[in-house]
Amino acid sequence: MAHFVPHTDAEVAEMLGALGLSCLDELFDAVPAALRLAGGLDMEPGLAEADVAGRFDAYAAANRPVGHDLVCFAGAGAYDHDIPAVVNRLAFRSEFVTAYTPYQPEVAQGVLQALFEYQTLVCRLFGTDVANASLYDGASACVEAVNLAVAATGRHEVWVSRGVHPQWRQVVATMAVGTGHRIVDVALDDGLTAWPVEGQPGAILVQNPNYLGCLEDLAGAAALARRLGALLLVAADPVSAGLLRSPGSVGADVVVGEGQPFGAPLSFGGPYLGLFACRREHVRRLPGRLVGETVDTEGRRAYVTTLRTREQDIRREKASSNVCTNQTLMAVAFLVHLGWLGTPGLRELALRCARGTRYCREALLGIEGVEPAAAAPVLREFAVRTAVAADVVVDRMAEEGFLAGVALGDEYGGGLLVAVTEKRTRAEIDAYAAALEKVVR
Amino acid sequence: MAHFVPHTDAEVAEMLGALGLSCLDELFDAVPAALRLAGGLDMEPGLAEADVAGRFDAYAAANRPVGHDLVCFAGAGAYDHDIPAVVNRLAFRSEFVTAYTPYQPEVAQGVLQALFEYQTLVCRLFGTDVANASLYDGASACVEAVNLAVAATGRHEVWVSRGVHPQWRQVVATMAVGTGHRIVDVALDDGLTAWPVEGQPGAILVQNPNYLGCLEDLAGAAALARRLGALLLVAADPVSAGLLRSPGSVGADVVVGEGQPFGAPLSFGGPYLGLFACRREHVRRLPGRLVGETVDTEGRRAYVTTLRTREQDIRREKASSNVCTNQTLMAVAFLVHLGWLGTPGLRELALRCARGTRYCREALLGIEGVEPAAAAPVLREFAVRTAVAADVVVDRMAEEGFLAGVALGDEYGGGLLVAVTEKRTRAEIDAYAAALEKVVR
Amino acid sequence: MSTADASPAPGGRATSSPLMGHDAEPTLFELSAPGRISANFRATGVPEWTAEELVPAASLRSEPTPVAEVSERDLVAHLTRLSSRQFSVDLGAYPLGSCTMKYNPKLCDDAVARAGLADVHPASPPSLTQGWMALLADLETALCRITGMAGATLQPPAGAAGELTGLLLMRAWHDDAGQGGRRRRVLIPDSAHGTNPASVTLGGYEVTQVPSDGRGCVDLDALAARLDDDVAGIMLTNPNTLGLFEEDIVPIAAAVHEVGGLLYYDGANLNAILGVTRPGDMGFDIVHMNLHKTFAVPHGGGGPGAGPVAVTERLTPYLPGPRPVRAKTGADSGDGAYEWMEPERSIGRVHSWHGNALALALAWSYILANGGDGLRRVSDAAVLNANWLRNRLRDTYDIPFDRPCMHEFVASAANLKRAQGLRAVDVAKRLLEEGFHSPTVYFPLVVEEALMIEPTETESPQTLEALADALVRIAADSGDDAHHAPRTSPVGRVDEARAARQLIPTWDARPS
Amino acid sequence: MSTADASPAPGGRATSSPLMGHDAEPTLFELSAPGRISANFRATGVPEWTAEELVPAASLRSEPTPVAEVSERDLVAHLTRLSSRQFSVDLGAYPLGSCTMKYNPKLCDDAVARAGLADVHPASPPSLTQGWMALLADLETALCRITGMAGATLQPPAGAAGELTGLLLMRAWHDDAGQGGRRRRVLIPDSAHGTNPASVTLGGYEVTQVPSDGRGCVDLDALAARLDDDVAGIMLTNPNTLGLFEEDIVPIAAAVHEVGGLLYYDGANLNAILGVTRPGDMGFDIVHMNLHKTFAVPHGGGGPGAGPVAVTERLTPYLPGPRPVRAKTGADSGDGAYEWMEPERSIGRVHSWHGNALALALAWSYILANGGDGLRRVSDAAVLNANWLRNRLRDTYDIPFDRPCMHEFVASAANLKRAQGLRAVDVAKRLLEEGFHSPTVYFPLVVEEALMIEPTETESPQTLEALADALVRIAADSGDDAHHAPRTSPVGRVDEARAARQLIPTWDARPS
Ligand SMILES: Cc1ncc(COP(=O)(O)O)c(C=O)c1O
Ligand SMILES: Cc1ncc(COP(=O)(O)O)c(C=O)c1O
Repeated sequence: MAHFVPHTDAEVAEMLGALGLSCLDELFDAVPAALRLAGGLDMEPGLAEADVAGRFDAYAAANRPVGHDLVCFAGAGAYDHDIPAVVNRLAFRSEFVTAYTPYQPEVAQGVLQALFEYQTLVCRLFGTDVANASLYDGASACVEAVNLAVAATGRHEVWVSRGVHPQWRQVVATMAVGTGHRIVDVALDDGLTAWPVEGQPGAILVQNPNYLGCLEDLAGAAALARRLGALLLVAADPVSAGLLRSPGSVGADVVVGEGQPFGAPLSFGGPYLGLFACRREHVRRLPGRLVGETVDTEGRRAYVTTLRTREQDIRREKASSNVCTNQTLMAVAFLVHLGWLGTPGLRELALRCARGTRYCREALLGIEGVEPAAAAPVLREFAVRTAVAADVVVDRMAEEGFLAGVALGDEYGGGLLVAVTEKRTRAEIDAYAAALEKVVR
Repeated sequence: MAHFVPHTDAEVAEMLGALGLSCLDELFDAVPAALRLAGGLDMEPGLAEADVAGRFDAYAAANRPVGHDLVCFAGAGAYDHDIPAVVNRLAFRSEFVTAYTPYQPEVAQGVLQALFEYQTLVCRLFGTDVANASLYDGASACVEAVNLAVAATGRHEVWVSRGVHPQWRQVVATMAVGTGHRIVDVALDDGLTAWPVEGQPGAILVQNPNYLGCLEDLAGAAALARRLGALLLVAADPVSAGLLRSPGSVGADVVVGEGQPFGAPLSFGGPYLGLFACRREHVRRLPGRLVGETVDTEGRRAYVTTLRTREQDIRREKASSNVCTNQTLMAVAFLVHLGWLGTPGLRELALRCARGTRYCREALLGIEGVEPAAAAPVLREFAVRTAVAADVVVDRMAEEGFLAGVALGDEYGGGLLVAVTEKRTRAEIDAYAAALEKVVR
Repeated sequence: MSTADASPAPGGRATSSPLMGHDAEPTLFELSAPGRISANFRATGVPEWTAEELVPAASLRSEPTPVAEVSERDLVAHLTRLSSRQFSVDLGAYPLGSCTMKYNPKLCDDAVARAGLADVHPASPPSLTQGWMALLADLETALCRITGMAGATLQPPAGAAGELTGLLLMRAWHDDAGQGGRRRRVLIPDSAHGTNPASVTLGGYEVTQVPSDGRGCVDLDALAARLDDDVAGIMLTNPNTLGLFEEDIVPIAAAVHEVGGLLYYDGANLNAILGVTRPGDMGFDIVHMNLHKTFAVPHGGGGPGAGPVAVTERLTPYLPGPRPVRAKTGADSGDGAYEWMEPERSIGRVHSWHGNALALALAWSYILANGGDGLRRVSDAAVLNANWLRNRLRDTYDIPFDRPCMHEFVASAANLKRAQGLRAVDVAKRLLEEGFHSPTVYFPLVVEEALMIEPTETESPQTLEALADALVRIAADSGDDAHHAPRTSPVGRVDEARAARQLIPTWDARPS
Repeated sequence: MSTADASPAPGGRATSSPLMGHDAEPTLFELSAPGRISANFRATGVPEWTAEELVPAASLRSEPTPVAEVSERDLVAHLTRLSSRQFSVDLGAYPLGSCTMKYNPKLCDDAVARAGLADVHPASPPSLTQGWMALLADLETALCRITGMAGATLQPPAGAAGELTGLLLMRAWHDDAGQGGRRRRVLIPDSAHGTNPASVTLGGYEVTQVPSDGRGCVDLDALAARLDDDVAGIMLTNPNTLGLFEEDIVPIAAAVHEVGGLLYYDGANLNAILGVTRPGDMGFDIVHMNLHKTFAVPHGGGGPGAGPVAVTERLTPYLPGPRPVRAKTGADSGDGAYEWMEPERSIGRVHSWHGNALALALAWSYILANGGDGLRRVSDAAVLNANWLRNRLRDTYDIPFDRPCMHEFVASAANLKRAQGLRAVDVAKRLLEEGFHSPTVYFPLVVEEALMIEPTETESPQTLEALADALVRIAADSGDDAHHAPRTSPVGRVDEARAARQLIPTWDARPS
C-alpha cells in the first residue's frame, strides 16, 4: 500500500515514550470504550499507487468522454471549450494547488495577487465595481445574489425567470426554504421572460443569454426593477462578454455567472467557478472573500483579504454568507485562460461560438421534423423541437458518435438544447446534422 | 497560428526606427542577395495550438503503445517500469525544465544540488568514487568509457564482449572509425563471454547482466583485466544494483549504464540517460560535467560544476570529450524515482523483476517448441529459441495483445529476448504463455 | 520607447526581480501592451459572419471588453513568478490548526487526470457515465462506513455548504414531524467555527450558544438549561476546535434526542478519529466531511473542496438528489447499471451538478490508497504528532486546557504578551521567517492570543523537532523585535487596516 | 529525539528555510531516516521467491545498496525547494549568448505528453510504430527544407554529437574517394565553439585554426594560406559566434570545395536565418541543428537536446541508419507504410535507438505551430532585438565589432575593467541581482572580457528596455562593490577554485 505517514516504528515508540504512553491506543483514552470501533474500519486494505491507477483506469474506461469519438454539442452551463496548455502548466503549479486560504499575506502574495487580477477581470467582463474571490458555482452565486438583494431591500420576494438554468433555480429554491425567501417563478414567452408588470419584489433574477440561448432584454428588465424598487440580478455567461454589452452597463446591481468556460474542463460538473460581482454600494454585503491592494511596512505594494468583518469567522451568525472554502484554484485557472485569450481573443472566441451556433442552427432547421423552440435571437446555444423525444435523440446520437445536446424538461415543453463552441468544425457540424436527420426520422 | 513573438507592428516600426532602418529585410543586408531565400520557406503556414494537438493525436493514434492492449515483455535496454507520480510532478517543474546548464551557480543551486545527489546515487549503485552529471545514453557512455581507457592505458585495442547491447557496440564501432581504436569482438559461449586468455587490450568491456540477461563472471573479468594490464569497463543495469554486487566492488575501473529504468518512459528510445562512473584516479579524464560541493562567500554550502579544465569549452581539441549538452533533466528524474524507491524499494524492485522473470521463464520453457537460448543464470531478462522465427512470433503476439519481446539477431543465432518487470502480474504472464503456445505451434 | 522608470515598465517586463527579492511583481495589466496577442484558434471552416450579422445592435457592445494584451511568454513568467511568492505544503510544514494541511499525494492528482473522467459532460445520460456514477457510489459507501452512517450526498462543494445542507435536512425532518413551527433554535458551543452559526442563520434557525466548561468541553448543565422542545438540534465538532474529545458525547446525544433534537457533526476534525470511533456510534444524525482536510484534496489556495453530508437511515429520504444508485435487477440488489435516483422527500439540489466531482474522485483515490488500515494509521500519527508537540511546548507556551489532545491543540501567547509584549500574531510572523507556515491564530475565540496548532500526520518527527525548536526560539524574542517580522518573505508585514480603509478591490479602482 | 542543532536536523526536516533565504537545503541523504519508506508496489500474484533462490551466491550482494530513506512528503518538499533555488526561462529573461534561451511554448510540452508517443517501445516492429516513423520522417523533411539539404539523420542527441557525426560523414566521403589517408586537417575559425575542435579530434582529424580578420569574420588570405589537398573540410558557424554573418561565405565555400574539402555548418546560430537564407544555398555540405536552441526544446538544466544532421544529396548514402522511409508501392513513391532503411554506405549508428525521440517530437510541434511564415518572424524578431540592444548599449560597453549583428552580439567589459575594475564576471553577477540571467561570459575567446548577449525573439521590447537599463546601471558600479554581487540569490558568489582544489564529487566523499 501507499505510505503517507513517515513515522518508523522506532520513532513511534520513542514519541510514545516521551509522552509516557506504552501504545498508540492510549492516545485515545478520552474516547469512551463503548465508542471504540472494534476491528477497525470495514474497508479493503490500502492499495499501491499502481493499483489505484488501475482502478481509475477502469472507472475512466466505463465513461464516454467527449472527444473524437463523442463530438460535443451539449452545453447548458457546461461548455466544451479549448483550454490552452498554459492553464494547467501554470494554475496547477504546486504552490497554488497546495496552499491554504491566504491567511498569512506575507507568504501568500502569489494567490492574493492572482485573485486581485481575477477580480479585476470579472468586473471588466460584467461591468461592475467589485467582485469576490469566487463562490462554488453558478447556482451558489445565484443564491448569494438573492440573499444580498433581500438583505439590501428588506423585501423577501424574488422573481426568478424560467430562463435561468433550471438546476440553479432548484438550488435557489432549496436554500429559500432556510432563508424563508419567497421565490416567484416567471415563465417564458417564446423564449423570453414575460415579467409581471406589478409587484413588490426585492429583486428580479434573469439569465442572459438565457437557458434556451436567447438574448433577454436586460435594459427592459433594468427599467422594470427600477420601477418596482427591486434590484436587478443578472446571471451572465462570461464568454458572451466578448460580444454583448455588460450587464452592469445596462443597469444590473449584481451580476453572477458560471466561470467554467474559462479554465475548467467539463469534469462531470465540478469543480467549476461561481462568479459574483456587484456595484460598490453593496460591497459590505458581498459574500465570501475579497482581496484588496495595500502596502507592506516598507511601502511596497502588497495584497490582502479585506473587509473581513463581513465574513463568518468574525461576524458569525450575522455574517453576509457562510462561505469559507471557495474555488480559488479555479479562479486562478480562469485568470490564466482569460489572460491568454486577452482582449482580442475574448471577442474572437465569442464570435466563433456565435458563428458555429448560427451555422449549426441553420443546418438543423433545414432538417424536416426539426422545429425552432423559440424565435428570439440566440448567441452560442439554441433549442429545437423534434418529433422524436429529445432523450431518445440523445441516446441514438451517442451511437452515431455525438453528444447531441441536453434534453429540455417539461417546463420548456421538451426539446433539445444545442451548444456550439469554437472547437466545432464545419465538417463536424455537417456530420452532426446528417446524423440527426437519420435519427429524427 | 500560435504566436510566440511578442512584438506588435508598432513596436517593430519603432525599433527599426531607432536603428535607422525602414524595413525588416534591411536587418539582413549582410546576407548576399544571391543567398536570400526567395518566397520564404516551402512549408505550410503555422497552426493554432488546437490544430497542433490534432496532428499529434493522429500520430499517437497510428502507434500501438504498451499498456492494457499491448502488454509489454520487451526490454533489451528499454524497460517498462512503473514511474511514480512524483517523478513528473517534481522533475518536470519548469525551473528544472527551462533552465540552461548551470553556468551561473548562484542562481542554479537547484539543478546543481540535484546533480550532486544524482552523482552520489550513481556511485552508490555502481560502487565507484565519481560519476559525471550524465551522458546521452548507454551507447555514448560505452564510447566514452572506451576513450577514457585508451587514453589512460595508451593502448588502442579494446575487447568488447558480444554480451554488450548490440546497438551500443554498433555505436562504439561507428565512433572507433574516428578515434582509430581497434575494437575486438569477443563471442559468447552458452550465454557468457569467452575471453581470449592473452593479448594487449587497453580495456575489456563487458555488460552485466548481459544482453541475453545472463549474469557474467565479473570477478573473473577483473582478474583477466588486471593480468593483461587493461582496464575493466562494465556496462551495468541500475535496477540490478538492488540485488547484485556492485561492479566497482568486484574490480571495475569504469562503470557505465543506461539510466532509463529510473524516471524515463519508453519514449521510443529517448531521451534516456547515459550513466558514467569511475574510480577517482580517472577523474581528470572524466567526460562531461562534474558537480562538486563548495561554499559561497559567506561560507554557506553551495554546489558548482568543477574540474572544468577537462571540458571542451576550455580544453578544446585536447578535451577529454566533446560532450556539452547532456541529459540533466533525465538525471533529475532518475534522482526522484530512485529517491522514491529508497534503499528498501530498490531491492524490492529488483527482487520483483527477478521473480517475474523466473516465473515467466519457467512458464515458457514448459511450452513444447520453446528452448532456452542459454543455460547461464539470468536476473531480469532471458532468451528463448522457438521453431517459428522470432520476428514472426512478435508480429503474431502483437495481434494477441502482447509485445512478446525483442527478436535477437543472427550473431546470437536468433531467438526471442524476453523481459519481465515488476509491472507484470501472474495473470498477464499466464496469458502471455498461453498465447505464445498457440503462436509457436 | 521611453526609458523605463524605477516602477515596473509597462508591457512585458519579464525580469524575475520579484523572485530575487526586490520590486513587486507587476500586474497582468501593467505587463499589457496594445496589440500583443497570445490567443489562437483552430481552423474550422465555419462561415465568418461578422458580429453585426450575428448580434442584434441593441445587445452588441461597441468596444471590446478590455482584458489584457500580453504575450504567452510574459503570461507564463508572470504566473511562475507569482507562484514563487507563495508558500505551500509542498514547500514546508503548514501547522494551520483546523485546516489539516497534510501532504497531498501526487498519485491522487494523477488518478483524476484522465480524459475518461475530466472530459465527461455532466448532462450526459447515465449510459455514458457509468464509470463516474460507480466512482461516486463507491465513495459514498466508504464515507458511510467511515462515519457510521446510512447514506450520503456528495453534492455540497465545501464544509459550509455541507453544514447548510445538514441544517435543511434537520428542518425537513422536523417539518415532516409537524414540528416545523416549534423548532426554532440550534445549539452551538462557544468554541464553534464561524461557519456553524452562519449556516444556522441561513438554515432559518436562531443560534443558542453553549459555553465550554473548565475542561474545554460542552458544559453539561449549561446544555441542559438550554435544551427544550424548541430546539431543532445541536452542532458539534468532535474532537472540538480545542482539539479535545467531547468525552460526554453519549449523554449529550441522549439529552438532545430526549427533547426531539438532532445532532449535527462538523467533520472538520475527522482526521483525529479515522478507524477509532465513528460519529454514528456517538449518536450523531447528520455528518459533514471536509474532503479537502481529512482526505487530502489539495486546498488550492482556498478551494475547491468537497463537503459531503452523511445521515442515518431515517434521514436518507430527505437527502438532496439525484443520487447514483445501482439498479436492482431481479431479486438481489445492486448488480445492474447505475441510474440516478431522487429521494422521495428530498430537500432538493444543493449544487449545479453532482458536486465538485474531480475533488470527490481525488479523495476517493486517497481513501483507496490508504485503505481501512492506512486511515487508522493516519489518525494514530496525527494524534501522536499533536501530543508530542504539545508536550514539547508546554514549558514555553500557555496551554489553557493542558491534557492529552487529539489531532491538534491550542496554545496561547498570553504569557508572552504579558511578559514581553509578544502576541500570537508576532509568533505567527516570526515562524514564517523560520521557514514554517504559522498556526491558526486568534481562533477559537474562547482562548486569548490563541495559537491553534495542527501538525498533521505527514510531518516527520524530525520536522516536528525543528518546528518545536523554532517556536521555543521565538518565545525568547521581545515583541518590539518580532513586530518587524517577517523579514525574509517576498513582502514585509502587510497593512491590513489600510486595505479596508482605502478599499482597492480591482486594478481599475486604484487612485491614479 | 535529540534536540536539533543549527545544522539541518537529519531525517526529513521539511522547513522551507532555504526558500526563505537562510540555511542551505539539506541533501536527500540528510533528510533520510532509517526505516522510512515511500516506495510501494502493485499486487501481482507472482510467487515470492527469495533473493537467495533467485541469485547465485557469487553475484548476490550482502547488504542492500544504500540509496536514501525519505518519506514521499519530504522528497516532494526537497525537490520543490530545490526548484525554488533555480532560475529559469519561465522566471525571467535569459540572454545567454549562443544558447538561444527562448520561451519554450507549453503547447509543445503537451503535444508530446501522449501515451501514444511516450509509451512506445523503441524495439517494436514498424507495424506498431507507424505514427512515430511518420512524425520523424515529417520532421526530417522540414529540417531539410529549412537548411536546404537533401537528407538528414535525427539520431544525434545533441549538437556536439551532431558535429562528430558530421565529421565521420566527412571521413567516410573522403575514404570512399580514396583520399582517406591524405585528408588530415579540418579548419576552424579562432572564434569557434569548444565542441568544434573537440569533435574534430574525436573525428580523427587535426585542427587548423583560421584567425578572424579585423571585421570578426574568417580572414580570407589566412584561409587561403591554410587550404591544401590535405584539408578534409572546414567547420563554420554562420552567423558566427560573434553574431556576425560571414559575408564571404560564397568565396569561402568555393575555395574549400576547390581543394576537395567539405563545408560543415554548425547550426547553433540557425535562429538568425530561418526563412532568410539556407546553409545549402551558402555551399555547405553538412549541417547540424540544435533543436534545443532554434526549435524550442527546453534545455532541461543542461539537456536533453537533439542535434540532427542534414546533408547534401551526395552524402545521403553515408547517413547513420536506420532511417524511416515510406515504402514505394508501385510506380509512385511515398504512399506506402513506413519502414526502416539502412543507407548503403552508412557510417553506422550514433545513438542506442532513434535519437532523443520526445525532444524531436517537441521540436516538430514547435515547427508546426510556427509554420514557414512563423519561423521567418522568429528570425526577424531575434535579429531586431539583438540589434536594438546592441545599439542601446554601444555608448556604455565596448562593442569590438560594432556593426549590424544577427541574433546576438558580443560586448566587452574591457573598458569598464580598465576604468573601474569591473570585469565581465562582475557584470554577470550584478545582472543576476537585477533579476535577469547573465549573458555568456568570456566566450568567444577572441574578445577580452566578452559579454555575449542573445536576447532571443520571445523577449518583448519592454523587457529589452529593462535589461538595457539594468546593464547601463551596472556599468556605473565600481568593481569593488560589484565583487560582492550577487547578494539577492539563494547563495552568494560561489568559490569555484575551492571546489576544484578540494574535490567533493559526492555526498559520501565529504571530509567528515
Ligand atoms: C471546524 C470547521 N468547521 C467548518 C469549516 C468550514 O469548512 P469549509 O471551509 O470547507 O467550508 C472549517 C474550515 O475551516 C472548520 O475548520
Ligand atoms: C556555437 C555552438 N556550437 C556547438 C554547440 C554544442 O551543442 P550542444 O551543447 O547541443 O552539444 C553549442 C552549444 O552550446 C554552440 O553554442
